[in-house]
Amino acid sequence: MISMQKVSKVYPNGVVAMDDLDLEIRDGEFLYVVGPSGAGKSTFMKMIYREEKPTGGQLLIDGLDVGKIKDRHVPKLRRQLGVIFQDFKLLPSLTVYENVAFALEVVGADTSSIRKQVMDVLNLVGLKNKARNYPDELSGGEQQRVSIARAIVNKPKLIIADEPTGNLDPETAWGIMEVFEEIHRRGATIVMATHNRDIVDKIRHRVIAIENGKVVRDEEKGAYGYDV
Amino acid sequence: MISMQKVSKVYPNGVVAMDDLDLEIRDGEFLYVVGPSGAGKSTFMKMIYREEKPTGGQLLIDGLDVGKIKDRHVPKLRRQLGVIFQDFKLLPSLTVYENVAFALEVVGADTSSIRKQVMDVLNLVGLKNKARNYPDELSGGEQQRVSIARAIVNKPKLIIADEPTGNLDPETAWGIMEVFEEIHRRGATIVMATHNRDIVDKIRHRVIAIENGKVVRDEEKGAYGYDV
Amino acid sequence: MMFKTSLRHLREGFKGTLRNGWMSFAAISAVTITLLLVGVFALVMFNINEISDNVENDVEIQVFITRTADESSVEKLGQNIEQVPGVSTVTFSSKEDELAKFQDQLGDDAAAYGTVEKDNPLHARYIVKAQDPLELEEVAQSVSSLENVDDVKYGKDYIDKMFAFFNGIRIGGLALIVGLTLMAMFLISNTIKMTIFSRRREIEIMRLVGAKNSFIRWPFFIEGLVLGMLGALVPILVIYFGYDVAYSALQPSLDQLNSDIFKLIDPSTLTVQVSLVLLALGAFIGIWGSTTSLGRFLKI
Amino acid sequence: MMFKTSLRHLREGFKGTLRNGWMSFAAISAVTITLLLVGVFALVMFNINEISDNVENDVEIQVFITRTADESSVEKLGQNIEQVPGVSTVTFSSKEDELAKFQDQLGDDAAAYGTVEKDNPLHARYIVKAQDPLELEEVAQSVSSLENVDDVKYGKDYIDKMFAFFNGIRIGGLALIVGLTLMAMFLISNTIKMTIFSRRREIEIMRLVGAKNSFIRWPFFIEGLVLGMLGALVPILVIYFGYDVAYSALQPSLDQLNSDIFKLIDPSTLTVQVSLVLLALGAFIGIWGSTTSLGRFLKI
Ligand SMILES: Nc1ncnc2c1ncn2[C@@H]1O[C@H](COP(=O)(O)OP(=O)(O)OP(=O)(O)O)[C@@H](O)[C@H]1O
Ligand SMILES: Nc1ncnc2c1ncn2[C@@H]1O[C@H](COP(=O)(O)OP(=O)(O)OP(=O)(O)O)[C@@H](O)[C@H]1O
Ligand SMILES: [Mg+2]
Ligand SMILES: [Mg+2]
Repeated sequence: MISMQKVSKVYPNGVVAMDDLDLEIRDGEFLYVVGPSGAGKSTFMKMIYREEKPTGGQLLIDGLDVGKIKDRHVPKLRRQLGVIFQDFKLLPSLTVYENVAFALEVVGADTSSIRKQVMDVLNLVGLKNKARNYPDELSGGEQQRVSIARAIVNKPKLIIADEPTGNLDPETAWGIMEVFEEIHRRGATIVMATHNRDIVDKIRHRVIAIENGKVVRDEEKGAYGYDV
Repeated sequence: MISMQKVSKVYPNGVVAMDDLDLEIRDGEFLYVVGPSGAGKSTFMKMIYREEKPTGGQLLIDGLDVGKIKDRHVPKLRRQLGVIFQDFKLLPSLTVYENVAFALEVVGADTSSIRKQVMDVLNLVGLKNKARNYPDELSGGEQQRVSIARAIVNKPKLIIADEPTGNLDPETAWGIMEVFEEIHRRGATIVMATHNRDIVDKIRHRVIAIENGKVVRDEEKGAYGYDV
Repeated sequence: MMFKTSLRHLREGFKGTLRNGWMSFAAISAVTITLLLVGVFALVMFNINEISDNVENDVEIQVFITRTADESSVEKLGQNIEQVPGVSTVTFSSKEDELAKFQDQLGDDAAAYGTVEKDNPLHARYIVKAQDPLELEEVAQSVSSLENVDDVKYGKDYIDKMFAFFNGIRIGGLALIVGLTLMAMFLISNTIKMTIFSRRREIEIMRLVGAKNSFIRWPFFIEGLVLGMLGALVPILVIYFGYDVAYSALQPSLDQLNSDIFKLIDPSTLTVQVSLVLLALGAFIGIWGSTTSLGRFLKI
Repeated sequence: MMFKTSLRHLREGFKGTLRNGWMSFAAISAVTITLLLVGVFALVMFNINEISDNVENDVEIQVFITRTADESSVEKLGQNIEQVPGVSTVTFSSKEDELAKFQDQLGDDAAAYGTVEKDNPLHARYIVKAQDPLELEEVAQSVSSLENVDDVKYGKDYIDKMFAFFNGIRIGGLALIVGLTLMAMFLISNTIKMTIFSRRREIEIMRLVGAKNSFIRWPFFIEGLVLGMLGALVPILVIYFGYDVAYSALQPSLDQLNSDIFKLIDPSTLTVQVSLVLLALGAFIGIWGSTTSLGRFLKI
């Protein structure tokens, strides 16, 4: 599904965030991306949904060279995947309901089906009673769950989750992981950057460790693997 | 140092985030605040630095009724404590250096001493080489560490840390905890909301668990205590 | 674009105006103030133009009739003048009329000239107006070649200067209106750009969630339209009712001057036209300001 | 406030203007456009006022001398008139002068009156100007009671109307300038408010980190000052050099009219004054706009 060949990313200020990275992510895979703070995990994921363009190499999604597609084709790409942003990126002027519905509106879904799907997914992340609230009336963890809801609401084939449990207590985090597992079982590919050792160690999947923009470890059913 | 008597907080939209909470925090104590997402941990802390006013009860800091002090005395209160915000709250138009220096400028420190203190604390959180970058050029964990640096730079007697390790990998998180421990050893009081089971379980301190705006557990040298 | 999507854009456009309450208010009041200025100046300029036209149309050719012409040939001359192409009205003023006018002018001193009455030395005249004051010269020339015309006078220098002066005023007025309109456009689109600039993060998020540019643009289009039209509302009301009031207050005292020149333009047609122009201007600038400024935030 | 803190505020104020590049530019251009408008209209109005003054000062009293007065008593009268309080200039016009003027007026018809020359029926006159045109009536009365004065004329009705007209223009002009200034103030402070509104989150963070309101306010104060003064720059330059150019272009052709009335105001003093007023206005509105709009974000 995703194939990276010698992908590199140098930010305008000269920081090398990705350094000739080679990687294959197969269809239906569940991939943990781990690594220290500032290693390049978010950069790695931003390139997949084309928030950042690689400055070198080739990044193919289903054969499509993401670094080279025209600007006007980017929305189509993004609508096919669900992204959970590290900083949530909720629209402050929309309610929780509207924020989640937005992801369906952009694909032109029916108003009636929107309603049902949004309420279902809000129920799933435990925020049914916050549907009418605005993001700044929510706790950190609640905002994170809205971001998760928005990412999964239109059942994308590929989910990019950047630190999706960073603001959640372990119990809620496990609940979210169950949702991901369920989505994964139904065939979706999941790429998840995380610092959560417990989760990586207990729910075993392929783990890649990034350090200084390079893959330093790549294990099927791996563990978090940083000892303290 | 902090004394809460029947403190309650009802947000304008009717959400009861704090429900007749009684609590004493002694000088020099290290307090973990745990609890599920949306339990009221951040609300609890916001009332201490007076981002939110209690809607009932009394909250005293060093004998001062924080809920009743005049607006113009609030800056003085805030300058005596260091706050690490769950959403970082960095000034986007200032560099990392300027963001941290800001906390010293508001107290009217000398330019020369500002320089040294800021670079020292940036070194401590491992961001010396990012001093000239702007917040949106940083990774999530780096932003969090800037927020930490700003909170501790003027050596406050009381540190309010809301989920200070949520975006940090375990290793960096332990590094930050060592900094907190050091500050605590020097006599500062630390109130830290966290979801990090490892940290709470390994570095034992007093733990209070909040659920639905009430303290449901209060243990000296307690554990995180939510089983999954 | 599907129907339900259009509905959504419409809804979001209106909601957007409400959500950004304070910013919308600031933008609307910028529209209000600048359009009010444009509208009021337009009215003033239209009226100055009208009065200039009136003055120009009031310009006359004095046709002095030869003293020897008899009554029937004078009448014949009158008919001939009327035939001249470009002539609009012809009025006769007899020797006696002229003398009366002359004595009127002299006032007190007239008595001293009492003697001239019995041997009136003045010419009878035809006073001729041209359909188009700019053709005055040709008309005067044609008339001067007619029989029994002693002399033709129309103050060429004076009239040329006057026309140049009025043209100056017209061009100045037009420049002023165009300038004010451009200024209004700049200020309004500036303000609207600021409202959008302050929402650039939102726009960025929308793009990250996969919204197409058109999907983002339409609500802003509607919002710009709403801002522009709401902003045009007050100027339109002020002009619609205000001009009526001003007209009723001023015209009567101007009427006292007993002249065809100082006639303000009738409110009925003018205000409707100006109002429509303002509405269109508001709507156009609103849309223009909001959609053009979006461009720079719609780069992926 | 300590010295180093003031320095910091100054530095931050300038930096703030730079950091918010686009917003600052929008605010500055709003200042530029509106002040330009105010400045140009002020110049126009000052000149219209000047010309009105000139016209008013040009108003004369015609003093008709009795036909029987001999040369010495005519001279005596002239001296007496000069003594009347409020009189500024006195000019003599003999019977013959008057006849020449009269014949000038008549033009071609004058020949017909050839006979009157030998028995000139006109009066010799003194033409009197008042120091203050508003005192014309008193002056006329005083003069009329002097010896050898046959009649005194100064077109009371006409002059009253003219004064009323000019007063109307003056009041209208003043109202226009005041209105434009208020408009400028509103638009500018509106724009500056928007730049600050878009930074409300930053202000909130500053407060959360313990900044006192004054600490937050000073840099904005400086920033408002900078925005206002930068915005006033272009209008000042345009007015300073533009008025000079306009004056040099227009005055010569006005001079051809050979009249004391159409004298534009000399650029040297006027432009400096107007420029200073614009600079002060820009600075004031800038500060006012930025500090007042801060208020609502400085509630803890
Ligand atoms: N927009 C940017 N401009 C310049 N440098 C950037 C930018 N974004 C990130 N960086 C830098 O690139 C490096 C990798 O950042 P990235 O966000 O990918 O890290 P990360 O692995 O996600 O870290 P974290 O776990 O803290 O979120 C960091 O050193 C960061 O400072
Ligand atoms: N400004 C607000 N207006 C209304 N309700 C709010 C506001 N802030 C928080 N709440 C609600 O108050 C409750 C407690 O929120 P709080 O932020 O204190 O939770 P928390 O314990 O910090 O959660 P988390 O671990 O997710 O950060 C939540 O239900 C939240 O939705
Ligand atoms: Mg990251
Ligand atoms: Mg919280």
